[in-house]
Amino acid sequence: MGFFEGLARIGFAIIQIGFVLALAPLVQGFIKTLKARRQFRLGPALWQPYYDILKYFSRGEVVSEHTSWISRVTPYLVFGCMAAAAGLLPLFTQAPLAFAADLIFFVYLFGLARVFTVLAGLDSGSAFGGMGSSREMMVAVLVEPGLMLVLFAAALRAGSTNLSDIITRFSSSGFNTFTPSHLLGAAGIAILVVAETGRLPVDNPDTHLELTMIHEGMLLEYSGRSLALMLWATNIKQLLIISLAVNLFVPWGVTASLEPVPILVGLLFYLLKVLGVAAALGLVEMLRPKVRLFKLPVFMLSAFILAFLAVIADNVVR
Amino acid sequence: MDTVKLLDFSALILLFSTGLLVVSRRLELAIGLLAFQSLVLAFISVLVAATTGIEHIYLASILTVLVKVVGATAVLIYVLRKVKMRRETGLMSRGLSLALVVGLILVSYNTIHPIKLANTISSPNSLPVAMSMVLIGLFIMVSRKKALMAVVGLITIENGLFLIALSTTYGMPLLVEFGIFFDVAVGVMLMGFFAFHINTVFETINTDELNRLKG
Amino acid sequence: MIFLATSLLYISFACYAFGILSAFCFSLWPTRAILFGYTFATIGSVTGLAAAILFLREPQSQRLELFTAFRFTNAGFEILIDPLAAFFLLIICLGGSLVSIYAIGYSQDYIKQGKNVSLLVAGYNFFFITMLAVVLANNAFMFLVAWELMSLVSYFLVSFEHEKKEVRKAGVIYIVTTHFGTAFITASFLLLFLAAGQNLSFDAFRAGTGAGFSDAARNAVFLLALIGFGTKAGLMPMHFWLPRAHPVAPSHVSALMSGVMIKTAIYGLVRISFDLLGGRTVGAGTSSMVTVGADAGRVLPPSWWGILLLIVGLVSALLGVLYALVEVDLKKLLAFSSIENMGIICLGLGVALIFYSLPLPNAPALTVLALFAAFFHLLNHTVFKSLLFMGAGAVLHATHTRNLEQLGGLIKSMKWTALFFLAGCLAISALPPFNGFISEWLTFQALLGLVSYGPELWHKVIGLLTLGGLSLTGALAATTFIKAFGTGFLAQPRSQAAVHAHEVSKTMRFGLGLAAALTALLGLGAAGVLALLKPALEQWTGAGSSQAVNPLWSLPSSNLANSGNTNVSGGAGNLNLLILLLPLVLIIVGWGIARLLGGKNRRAIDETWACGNTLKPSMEYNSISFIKPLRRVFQFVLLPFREVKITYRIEPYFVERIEYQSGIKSLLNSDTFRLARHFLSYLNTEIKVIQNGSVRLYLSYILVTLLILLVFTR
Amino acid sequence: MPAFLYLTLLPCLPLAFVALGLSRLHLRARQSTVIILAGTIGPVVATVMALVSAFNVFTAGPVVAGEGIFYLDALSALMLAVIALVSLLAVTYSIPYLNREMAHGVITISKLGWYYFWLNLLIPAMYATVIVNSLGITWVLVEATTLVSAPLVGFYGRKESLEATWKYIIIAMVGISFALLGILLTYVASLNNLPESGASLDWTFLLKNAASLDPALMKLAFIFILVGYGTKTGLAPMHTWLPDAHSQSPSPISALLSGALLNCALYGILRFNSLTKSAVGPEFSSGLLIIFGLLSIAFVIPFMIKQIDLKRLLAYSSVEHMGIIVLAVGIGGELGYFAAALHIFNHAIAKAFMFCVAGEVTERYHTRDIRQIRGIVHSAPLLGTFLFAGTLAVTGTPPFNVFVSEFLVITGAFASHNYWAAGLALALLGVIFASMLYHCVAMAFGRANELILPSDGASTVPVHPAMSLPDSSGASGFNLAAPHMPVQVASVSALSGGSSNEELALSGPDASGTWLDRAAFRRARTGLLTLDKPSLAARQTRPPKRRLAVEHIKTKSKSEQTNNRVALLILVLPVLTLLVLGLWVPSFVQDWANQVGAVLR
Repeated sequence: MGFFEGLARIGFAIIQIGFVLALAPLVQGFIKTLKARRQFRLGPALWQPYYDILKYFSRGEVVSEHTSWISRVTPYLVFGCMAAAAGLLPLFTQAPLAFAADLIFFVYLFGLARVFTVLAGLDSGSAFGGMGSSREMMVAVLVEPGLMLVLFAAALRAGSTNLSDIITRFSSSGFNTFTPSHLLGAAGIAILVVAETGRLPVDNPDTHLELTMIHEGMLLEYSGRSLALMLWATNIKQLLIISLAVNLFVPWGVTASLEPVPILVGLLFYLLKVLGVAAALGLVEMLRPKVRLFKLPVFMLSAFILAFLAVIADNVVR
Repeated sequence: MDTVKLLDFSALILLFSTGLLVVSRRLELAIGLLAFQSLVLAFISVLVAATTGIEHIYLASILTVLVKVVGATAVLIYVLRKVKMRRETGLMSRGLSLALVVGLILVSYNTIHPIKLANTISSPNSLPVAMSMVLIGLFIMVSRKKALMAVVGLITIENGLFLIALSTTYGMPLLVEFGIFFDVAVGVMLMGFFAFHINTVFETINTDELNRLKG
Repeated sequence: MIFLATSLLYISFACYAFGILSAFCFSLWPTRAILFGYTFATIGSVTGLAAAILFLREPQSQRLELFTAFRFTNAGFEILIDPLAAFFLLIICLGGSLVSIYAIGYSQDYIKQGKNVSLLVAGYNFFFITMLAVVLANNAFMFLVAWELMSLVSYFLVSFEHEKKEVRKAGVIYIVTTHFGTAFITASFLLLFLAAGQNLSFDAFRAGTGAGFSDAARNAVFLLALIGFGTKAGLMPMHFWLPRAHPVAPSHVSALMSGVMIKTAIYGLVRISFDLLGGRTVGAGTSSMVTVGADAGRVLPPSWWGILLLIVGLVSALLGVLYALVEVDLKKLLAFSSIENMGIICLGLGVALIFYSLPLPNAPALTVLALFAAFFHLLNHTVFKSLLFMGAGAVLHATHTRNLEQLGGLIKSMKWTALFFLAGCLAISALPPFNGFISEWLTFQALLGLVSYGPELWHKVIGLLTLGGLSLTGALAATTFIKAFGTGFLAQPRSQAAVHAHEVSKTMRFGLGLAAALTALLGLGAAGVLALLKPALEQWTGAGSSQAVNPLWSLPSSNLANSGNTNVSGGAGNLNLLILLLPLVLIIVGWGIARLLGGKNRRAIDETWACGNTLKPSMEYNSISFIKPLRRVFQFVLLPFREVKITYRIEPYFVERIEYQSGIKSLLNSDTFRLARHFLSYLNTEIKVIQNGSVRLYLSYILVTLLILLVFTR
Repeated sequence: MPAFLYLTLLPCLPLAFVALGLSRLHLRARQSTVIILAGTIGPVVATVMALVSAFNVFTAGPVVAGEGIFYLDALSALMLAVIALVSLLAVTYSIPYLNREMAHGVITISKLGWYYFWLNLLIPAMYATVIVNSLGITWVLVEATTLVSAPLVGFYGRKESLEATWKYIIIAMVGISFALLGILLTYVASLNNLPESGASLDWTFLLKNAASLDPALMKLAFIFILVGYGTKTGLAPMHTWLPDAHSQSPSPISALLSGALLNCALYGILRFNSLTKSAVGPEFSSGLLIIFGLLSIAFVIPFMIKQIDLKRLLAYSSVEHMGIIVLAVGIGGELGYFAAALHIFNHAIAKAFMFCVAGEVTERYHTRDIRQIRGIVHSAPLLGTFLFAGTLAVTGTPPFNVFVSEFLVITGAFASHNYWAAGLALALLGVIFASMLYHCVAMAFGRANELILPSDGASTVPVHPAMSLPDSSGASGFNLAAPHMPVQVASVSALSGGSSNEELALSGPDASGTWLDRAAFRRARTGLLTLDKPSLAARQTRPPKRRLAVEHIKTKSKSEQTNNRVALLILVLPVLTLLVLGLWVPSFVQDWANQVGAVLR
């Protein structure tokens, strides 16, 4: 990698990360608006998440007397992790940091962010934070094997654990990509996206009711710019998960070329796919009630089994 | 009557007396039977000595009379007087004892049967009888409770051994023989002493009472 | 170079010996005994570390004949320093370097308690000598002597606080279990001994395990070794001694035992399965010999050995972490986590063994990859488990409790300890950029290689299950250590002990800091570690089978794309280690954005929201409540129970008292032991009738024995 | 050379009578030293001579001496060396042991004389056993060892020791009678098959002609020998007398019995095993020996696991080790015999050492009850170390010598493809290790004063001699609650020269608390010292457990302290031997063991 190529990559990375940062609240707004419309409400504005984040940034924060530096570091760390992950994922072109776009690293970056979020939830000593943390880890434990296995299923088919490679390979092989294994994997990840984005029926992102909340509980003690960063990071994570799912399993439009036209087409495709999934998420959220916490294992186990079958099917059919 | 017949006859007498010993309840009777047994043995040894002409067997027969017929009996009678006890009760029934004794005799015959001895004057019965006496002696020790009867059993075993030595080997080398007699003498005395001592300390010579050490 | 290395090794041994001596010399001045003893241990460890690195860089084997114990069967004391031994030398001395300085501070408490610390110091130094002897031994006799001595010394170290009943009990369970393990190892070695023509030297073993060695014997050797070494390694289900023994030892000893000693079991397993039973090129013969291709003439181990290791490893990893999850005793939690990590190491080892047994063209490269995963995780575990045990020791030192429910809020009173402990937690949870992540990543890659290249379907199935299991393990481990750190160090103190906690002494902090720094350094410098370990990894697959080392900042993966191509260098599957630092950069970016959008931060300090009440420690989530959902999810394994006893003043309205008890039942629970004990006491009471004191009974034994012999044996 | 052989036996015999005579001279207690000296010289001199003889044999080969009465080969030499070393340890350890027993008033001068009398008879008897040529004389001498050791077993004259003695005599004599039968049969065989050469029981003769002996007779003979000598050796299930006798005798005697005397009977088995093998073929006797070996190892386990008597534990361990030796001989092969030779030596040293350690523990805690002994490493660190070293040595743990020989036994079993025997032995030895170590840890660790005893009655194994009755010729006064007594109720020690039965001297710093009433005390006098029949009330209301203060374990008189130190000093040498031989077997020792192996073959 020459020096100028390196500079160019860095520049590209900055652009992509910036793009994701900018787009993430919009997706959140889109889902909220969609839900509101479907419920025949006016709902908040499409841009409301941006307003919120900006507003929180400009406010001062109130910090609990029991917290330590963990709470203070966490928002930045979580935000950093999410932003880094944004640079790893190929969206509509190759990922800027494709040489390191390892899927295990990708997932574990989320893990790092989650660990700190959970620690921050425990830090204040509040029962709400503890509860949120506790539940968050439970969901994480349940999600993890399935998610990894779904990703591994894709990796095994593509012959690489590099996300960029995988997606390039899938998109270049056209309709041949659609094997039973692929479909099983897609079904598996559909379940996991719901869980990872913290949406109904797993978590309810809209409420602070202690019976239902998971993620919000951990953020309860946050205010001001910390809260802004945390919310923003959550939005980024949601977008990344959606992007990961659609790019892995509906890989068209992701281009390897640097020509402007394919890139523009790719961008268009990408936006459409993301908004499509977002819409689906919103619809599911309207139709499904929140499932009981201890029903979740079955939910997750099905994802795991789908992923498992995906690999087996792949090997047997091939 | 030739020597072998005589030997055979004496051996059977020995076996018979040993059988009686097993079922005798009265201790004095048992000691008497034991003395009788030793006497028969002394007789056999004289017989063997006369037949073979080996002189030290005479010595052995004299020792037998001295140590076993006179010495052991005296010690046992003395202890018996001291501990003031005559009968033993609560034993295995006579029938069962005898059945077991018959079993032991069968085992002995079975054991000795295949062995072919070339060089002895022994009767066909003397060796199995001797073996039976050894086993019955041990059986007496197992089945009888009083310490005195243990001594009686032990002497029976010794008598069996002596019979084997006599009937197969014309006695052991002299030194060994003396050693054995010496040991028997000391052993019986020691046992008598301890039986007596036990009686003073435990106020009984019932060996079943000696069961503090276990596990 | 070799001369230097050998001299350094001698110096290292001498230092440990001096450590023992000085401990006894200063037995009347305990402070000095501690200072000198541990300083010598530190010097010895550091020189040993240097020697190990030198040996690894000069990978030809070194032999030293010490003396012969007895001529018969060639039992003697001989040393072989090959790359494998050098690697474990590195592990042991690394552990020693980290822990010894810490121990100076930690042992001070025992002086106040009036304990005889010089024994502790001497035993500590002797422990190193025995461990080194184990990994350097080139003779089964020496190995067994060193092995048993190692167990004994560690047993005495575990029993250091023998006034406590719990300690004595744990100690006895430990030594007895490990003694039985040794019996299995002995049997395993003796089978090899037969193959070697009645010679106990490892050299003869190597020569004797060729074609003439039957498959049945080969399998028996492996299985016996697996049971024997598995006991020491704490693999399920032979693990039960570990969570008892490790917590009760003095913390620096726990750190050594968990961090270093149980690794020697892995050493034994590798030594036997790869080296002594290894696929040597031989003439002709056994059924498992390859006849075609590049591997022609190699006796290959059956691949079910590796599969078995995978299964054992997976079970250990999962159950280990589940028990760690529900544990409230900090050191016990760490001990269970050791079981988990030994399981993970076994996963790498299992994959390596499977590929080692397959005559595939790319098998050597994959073997090296998997072996690297195992070895690197071993190294990492040494670092972070030592760190965590030292951290737990610091907490114990400061609060005199290991119970997480009694802790809390220590991050304020023990700033440095908390920071270092957190580093250990992140590392052991396999989070980037710490070292645990790298080895977990490597293990994933190895397993993916197995699924990808394993020729049989059941290779794939087991590989996949293991992949899922490993992910689950990772998540559970993270939860466990979040719990440990979150309830131990965060929020408000839950007891007076925690309130009055204080930061520990400088020496202790130094040890902790060193280990914490290493967790990060090893994560970023993983490629350097690979370069260092290269000789140890290539020892059985031939030089050049790990060509992927060249780009300094990247690591190999199984490079799934090019099936059939063994070149694992560069390319698609690689993880660039620099990227580990990316989040750090972006943290700063985040701060910048926040600054940009919101200006200077205004921060006010106020109470935590507690629905209007004052927040009390009793209102916090504690460690049990934190994992309660997971405990319920995994109740089919953990078998939780709860008992609520309510006494009423006036039933059913006025409650006087509620007693609540909850916990889990271990699968290999105390009932199992109770059963064994009942059996023993049955033996005791029933069989003792045999010896009931009746002389007549005794005589009847003689009679019966005689009769049996007379009737049956003629 | 031959002169030495007779002399080995000589020094002891006259001194036996000297010791006995001296004790009759109404010496004052202080002058007991003279008796001890007289009793000690003989064995010590004999030790030197025996060692020289053994060395001679090892270097110069077998010796026939005394017009064919004596025969020494490597096996005899090994046994000589074992007896020599063990008896040396026993007599030297006797000095501090008996000194303290005298000081505690447990034994009188007269008893001391008898002790050395019998000891000085026992030691030459053992020596003679292994060096005479005729197997018949060997039998006589083995029998003689029973007879002269019986009084030593019953030395304390307590009920338990009497009982043990009685069982010892009865069972050993019965067993030995069977051995005589075996010898007779061998003699018959030699008469039968070798009529020309003139039958004899001489080993030199039998060894030459073994191959031509009648197999059927030799089989029968071996069965009787195995059962007979096996009884005296302590092979299960004929071992039953052994735990009683070895635990009831004074500790030095226990050491001698376990370390040396068992080997004398074993010597007979080994000799006959060689004969039988050449006459019958190897399978027959090997099979039997392996079975009896494994049986002996297995049989003791239930008794060791929950053993409450320290010395009984060790006695059972002796049974186990005899089993191991027999197993090794049964396994055979170069390795097996080598291992057997080494193990005979190793076990003797280790077990003798261990019994001495047990004696020391008993001296300090005044009980053999494992449940009442705690915290030795606190109260006596060196002794605690010895206890651990001994336990580890006896259980065959590195770096101690027994490990080497046990390892070789297992190795030999593998080499001769006796996999099941090897596996079984490994497992059983593991269990034995567990139980021995469990007891050792219980005694060594913890704190002495943490001991908690149910106060409703002492154990069934209280019986340190100090709590016992004096012998009939002994003293008649009693002292309640002597300072070193752990259990007040049981703390009755005899003072020689007390005035009358009724005059109870109540003394001691912690003599407060509940005193015994006179009735209880009389009961105590008549032997129920341990209150093992507690009153009904006590049994019903199970009183709270009582914490015993054993602080006074450390407060001792000066002479007692000296004696303690001397005893520990004596034990240093054996423990070093155990350690060194565990790591390195010098090549001359290997040569010698090989020679012994050649004899065993």
